[in-house]
Amino acid sequence: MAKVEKKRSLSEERLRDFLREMLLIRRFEEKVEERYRAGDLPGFLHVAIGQEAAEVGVCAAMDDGDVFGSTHRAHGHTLARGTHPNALMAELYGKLEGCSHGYGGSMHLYDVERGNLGANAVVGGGIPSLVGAGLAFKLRDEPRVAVAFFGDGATNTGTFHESLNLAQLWKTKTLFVCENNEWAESTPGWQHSPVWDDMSKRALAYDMHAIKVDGQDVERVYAAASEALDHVRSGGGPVFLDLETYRMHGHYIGDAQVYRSKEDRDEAAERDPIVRLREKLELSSEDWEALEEEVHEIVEAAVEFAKNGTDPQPEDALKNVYA
Amino acid sequence: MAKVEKKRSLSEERLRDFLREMLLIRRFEEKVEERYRAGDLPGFLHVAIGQEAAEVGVCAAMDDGDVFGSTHRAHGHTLARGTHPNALMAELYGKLEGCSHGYGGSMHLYDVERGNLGANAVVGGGIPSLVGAGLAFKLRDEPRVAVAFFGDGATNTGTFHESLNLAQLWKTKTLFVCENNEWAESTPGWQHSPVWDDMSKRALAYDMHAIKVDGQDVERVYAAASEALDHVRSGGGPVFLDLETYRMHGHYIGDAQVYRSKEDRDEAAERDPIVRLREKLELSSEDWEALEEEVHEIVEAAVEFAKNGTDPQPEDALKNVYA
Amino acid sequence: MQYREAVNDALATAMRADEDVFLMGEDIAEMGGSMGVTQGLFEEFGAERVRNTPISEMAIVGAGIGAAMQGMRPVVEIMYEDFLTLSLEQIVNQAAKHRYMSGGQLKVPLTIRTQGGAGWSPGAQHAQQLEAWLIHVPGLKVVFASSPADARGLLWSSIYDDNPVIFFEHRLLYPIKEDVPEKLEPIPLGKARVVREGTDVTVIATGPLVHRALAAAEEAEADGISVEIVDPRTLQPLDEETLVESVKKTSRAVVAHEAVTRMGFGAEVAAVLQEKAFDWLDAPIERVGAKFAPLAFAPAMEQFIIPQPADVLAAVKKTLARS
Amino acid sequence: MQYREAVNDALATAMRADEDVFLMGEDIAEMGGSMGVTQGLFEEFGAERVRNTPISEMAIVGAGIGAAMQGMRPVVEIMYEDFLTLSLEQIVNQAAKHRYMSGGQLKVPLTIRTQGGAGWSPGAQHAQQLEAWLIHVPGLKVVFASSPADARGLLWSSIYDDNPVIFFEHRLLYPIKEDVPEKLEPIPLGKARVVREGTDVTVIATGPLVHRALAAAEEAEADGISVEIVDPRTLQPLDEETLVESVKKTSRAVVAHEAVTRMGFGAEVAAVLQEKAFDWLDAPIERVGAKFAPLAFAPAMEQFIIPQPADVLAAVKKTLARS
Ligand SMILES: Cc1ncc(C[n+]2csc(CCOP(=O)(O)OP(=O)(O)O)c2C)c(N)n1
Ligand SMILES: Cc1ncc(C[n+]2csc(CCOP(=O)(O)OP(=O)(O)O)c2C)c(N)n1
Ligand SMILES: [Mg+2]
Ligand SMILES: [Mg+2]
Repeated sequence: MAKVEKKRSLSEERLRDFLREMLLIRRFEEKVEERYRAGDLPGFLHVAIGQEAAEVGVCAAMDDGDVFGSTHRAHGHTLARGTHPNALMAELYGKLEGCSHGYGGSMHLYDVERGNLGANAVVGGGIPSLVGAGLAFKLRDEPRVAVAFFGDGATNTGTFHESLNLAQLWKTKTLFVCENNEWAESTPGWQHSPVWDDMSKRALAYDMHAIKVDGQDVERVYAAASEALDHVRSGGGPVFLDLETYRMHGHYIGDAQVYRSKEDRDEAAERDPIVRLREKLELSSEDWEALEEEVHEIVEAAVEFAKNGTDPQPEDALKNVYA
Repeated sequence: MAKVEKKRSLSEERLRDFLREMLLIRRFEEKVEERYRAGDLPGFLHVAIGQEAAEVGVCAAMDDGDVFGSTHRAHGHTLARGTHPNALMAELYGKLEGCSHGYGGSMHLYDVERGNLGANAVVGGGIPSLVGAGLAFKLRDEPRVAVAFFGDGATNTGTFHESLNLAQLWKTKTLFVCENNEWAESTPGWQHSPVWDDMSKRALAYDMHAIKVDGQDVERVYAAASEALDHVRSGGGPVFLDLETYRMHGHYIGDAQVYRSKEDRDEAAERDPIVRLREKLELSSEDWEALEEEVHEIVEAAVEFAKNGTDPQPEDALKNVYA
Repeated sequence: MQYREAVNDALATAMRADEDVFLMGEDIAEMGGSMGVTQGLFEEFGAERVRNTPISEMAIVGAGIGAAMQGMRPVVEIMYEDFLTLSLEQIVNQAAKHRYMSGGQLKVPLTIRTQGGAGWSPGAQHAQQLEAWLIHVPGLKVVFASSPADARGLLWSSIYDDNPVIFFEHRLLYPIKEDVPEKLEPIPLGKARVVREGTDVTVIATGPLVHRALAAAEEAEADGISVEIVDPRTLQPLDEETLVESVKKTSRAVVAHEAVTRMGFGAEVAAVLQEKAFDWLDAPIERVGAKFAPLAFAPAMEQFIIPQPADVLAAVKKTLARS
Repeated sequence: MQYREAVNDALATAMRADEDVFLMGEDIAEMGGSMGVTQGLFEEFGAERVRNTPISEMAIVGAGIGAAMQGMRPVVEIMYEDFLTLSLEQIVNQAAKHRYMSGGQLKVPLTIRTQGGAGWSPGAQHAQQLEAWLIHVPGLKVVFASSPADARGLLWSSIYDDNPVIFFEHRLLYPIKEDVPEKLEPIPLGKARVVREGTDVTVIATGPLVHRALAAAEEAEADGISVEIVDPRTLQPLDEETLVESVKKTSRAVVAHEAVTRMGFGAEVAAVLQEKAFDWLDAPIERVGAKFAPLAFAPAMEQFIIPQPADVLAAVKKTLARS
């Protein structure tokens, strides 16, 4: 049933859920930028503003029991897979109540109960373990899928190559999701990858099934991800999902983007996936205000929760080194 | 001129040279097997019996000034690029007169004067340095090509992926030569690579120009290699040369090949590149005997030279660690 | 039972006892591993649980991590220690840190078997001893077995340990024999073994040096020197207590391993002993290890580089020279 | 001149002096490096000599090796030390061994710059200190500069050294300032620097610990303790003479670095000192380094893990407690 529903075009209600989720992620990350600039948050952080359709479209298509791993840019996937904003914000504040209990930070978000096996700060480094999870699902004959999120820059790593090669060879239950946001830090696609304009070509080296879709259109992303997940889940082998998306802000919070032209940044407006969905849904300004209000309260509550969280004791640093 | 000549079909005389070279390599390696089994040679060795057409075809198409790197199976490339059989055999005997002065051994054959930048015992490990050499040739605007020899199994390594990706991105003067001999040690192609039956698909992930050819036909290999080298030399970017060849013997000398079916081994006869060339040239038995005789003497002389070579002193081990 | 058989027996016994234990590695199936260690396991357990892999040291370790995080107990074989250099990102940044970064949510019960060791002229890339690197990494356990019984009992414990364990075997030890009990007896990680009792000097040795130290001890005996030999067996966690106790008894210590002396395991042991047995030491702690050079091919040079029984004996006598 | 500017100045000066010097690294061009170290170099030297690379740590080091073997002097930047784990095969099996395996035919004048260092909550994968690994590898030179003048003079010497040099910088040192001569003065590799003269105890420190040791020394002074501080600067080759001399003078030693204590550089120094200054030592050599845990995100835990001035002071006092 669920699968059938997925194939059909989405109900307006479902699309409104997507919009709420995308807006929540957007406002959450804007708040994170604000709090970081205010000096509240330690470490360094990366937001995915502009990539919400890709995140929500894929995550909404995943089933309970599916697992995933993400990157240094993982706030969106984490929220979209059900981690409470309070737990995420608390992690960014380095509190014990955080989803990684203060040990991980923004680049190492975990929530194993919800299938989040970890955001990874080594580009490409998180991919192979999703091949292993997909192998375990296959060996145990479980209808679960392991989803690996990564960026365009990651396709240049040897880890990426070995992982896709092995997954295809063994037909592991793994979905590879490439969020091609046109940048690897300060390096534009054309400067880092010979197939930057069509990342799906990467899959050809493995005879892997690939699906390419506009990553700014959450409906299309959802449909493509659903199709891909069905394919993987039913034992058809791994799939490479190529999402063309867009990084509206800097690589990290505080990135002056000296390397980026004004024109390029101005694209932002047209390519904003939230604006697109809002227009499609022809939301009345009342509904929009209501939505903003709802999201605003969630985000503010998250900050409150995080600020009142518990700081780990210094000695806690020696815990969790070994099982 | 040279290039034009290359494009034309080869003179019988040239083909006879190829046959001599291939036979020399064959008899040299058979002798190596014999001497190893007799306990003369330390370490462990890999012969490329059955792959002589691939080795000679490519090496004959290379120009003076071109450089190359090979693998654990490098006797053929080394001889075909002009290293004296005496120097090679002396290396296998661990003598100071060896092409690596006894420091390298069979898996680490060097002859820098002749462009041999080293055989590598780490699968894939030698490839990136040929990208670097090709980059240097490009930066210095030199009409030279860096050739990377590797096997089918090497295409599964991350090193391979990063190297081809970078070479294509930067259009380095590098030729990638994949000798697909259908085996990676005991692992058949279908067990180690999803595109084992058409390795040229690897190049698609980089939009790299690829040429596929029967690696048992030295004429075809020579023609394809010449075309590829011209393309690279003239700045057209790297090329992936996919040679379908065949490993007639075990992975290493002494390999019982328990993993290999009799049928598979029986193919050997039909696929022997030397038999094929000999038949094509319709060599009279006299000519053949003469050739065998000539080659035999060279090989015997090499063994003599090697046996009478100088053993390094123990303390020599501390030399050449730093420049 | 041979050392090789002991490793094989531990693997087979664990696989019979537990469906979740499975093997991944290059050429471990039909061929039974390039050292013959996994012979017979493919026949008994089949291709699903004895998995031949592509040459992808990053991905197979990463796949092991992912399967381990799903509760399986994968045992990955890295054919030669030298190729750990390719897996290190996955081992050090991923396997060792997932539990910590997740604040204790995850376990990674992965075992990585590898082997190395010189003395058979494989050259510079096939015999390095790199255990020291892993000892430097919190989150990993490191084992180095010197006898069949230890290999058998420690490998079992490694497989059932809930942390990533790097299990080092030594090429030259595979053929050594020793009587072992019918039934496998697990040996807890973190416990050293007093290999030989003595009163004048303690030799702390690992792997092959345990045997070379025994040979040296016999000779020393002839000169009336009583040598105690202690094998830490587990290098991380290190059984400092047993080591220190022995040195407090003998007042003299030699640390011996095949790895390069500089920055080798012996440095850590010396640092620990000089701190914890300072007032007991009658002589400087002597270190015995490989000389500071890569491994040369020519036997005379290779033997000069790696530590021999004579080197251990000389060190023993040196500690006794002053009193 | 800032430490950051000093590195930049050494690069620029070398590039102006020599066409063969060029840079490769991720985001080093328009962005000027993620730490801003290469700012302005792209503008001055252009895209051919300041090369933005894909995220391919294996290939860019390998390409550096290949270009170096052609006589160029590439300087490769590995953005974070943690990613050296990906380059290690190329560094250890290739760069360090080509000269040796070729019996002296080749030189690899490659410099690899990298940086690390905790204290800013980047989490477990962005601040490790891994210099110890490289010190274990014959064929490499290892530098770790603690001041602007040292960084400038040592980097120059590293670039012009004919061997592969791993040049470690520290994230927290980039902003520190010091007066330096107008003209760059090369500093020979292999010479330690006495940072502060003292008579009671010698603190051998690297990188940031030199500065934390200075702070500790000031406090100690107040208690009438005279601390000598020696910075080896080059960890391989190690200036044992200067270290031993100082300890023979003070009879007490502390080794301090930010890397994990277990199996860290301090272990090697302690092993050397206890051997060469045995009769002079009045107390055990104390080691100060990171506690045995990955780096935690939450500041309180991270600060607890990494060594502080107070830890150095405590170690100093401990060596003086017994006399
Ligand atoms: C192996 C490795 N190299 C370099 C870095 C530094 N770095 C962090 S993110 C990034 C760019 C990644 O680009 P992409 O994969 O497209 O992801 P995006 O940042 O666009 O989401 C780089 C170079 C890293 N974290 N890991
Ligand atoms: C990184 C690495 N992994 C494993 C090995 C062990 N090994 C040596 S040769 C070989 C097979 C290589 O196959 P291929 O690349 O096809 O070359 P071929 O032996 O067929 O010439 C393996 C697995 C190695 N040398 N290096
Ligand atoms: Mg990107
Ligand atoms: Mg092959």
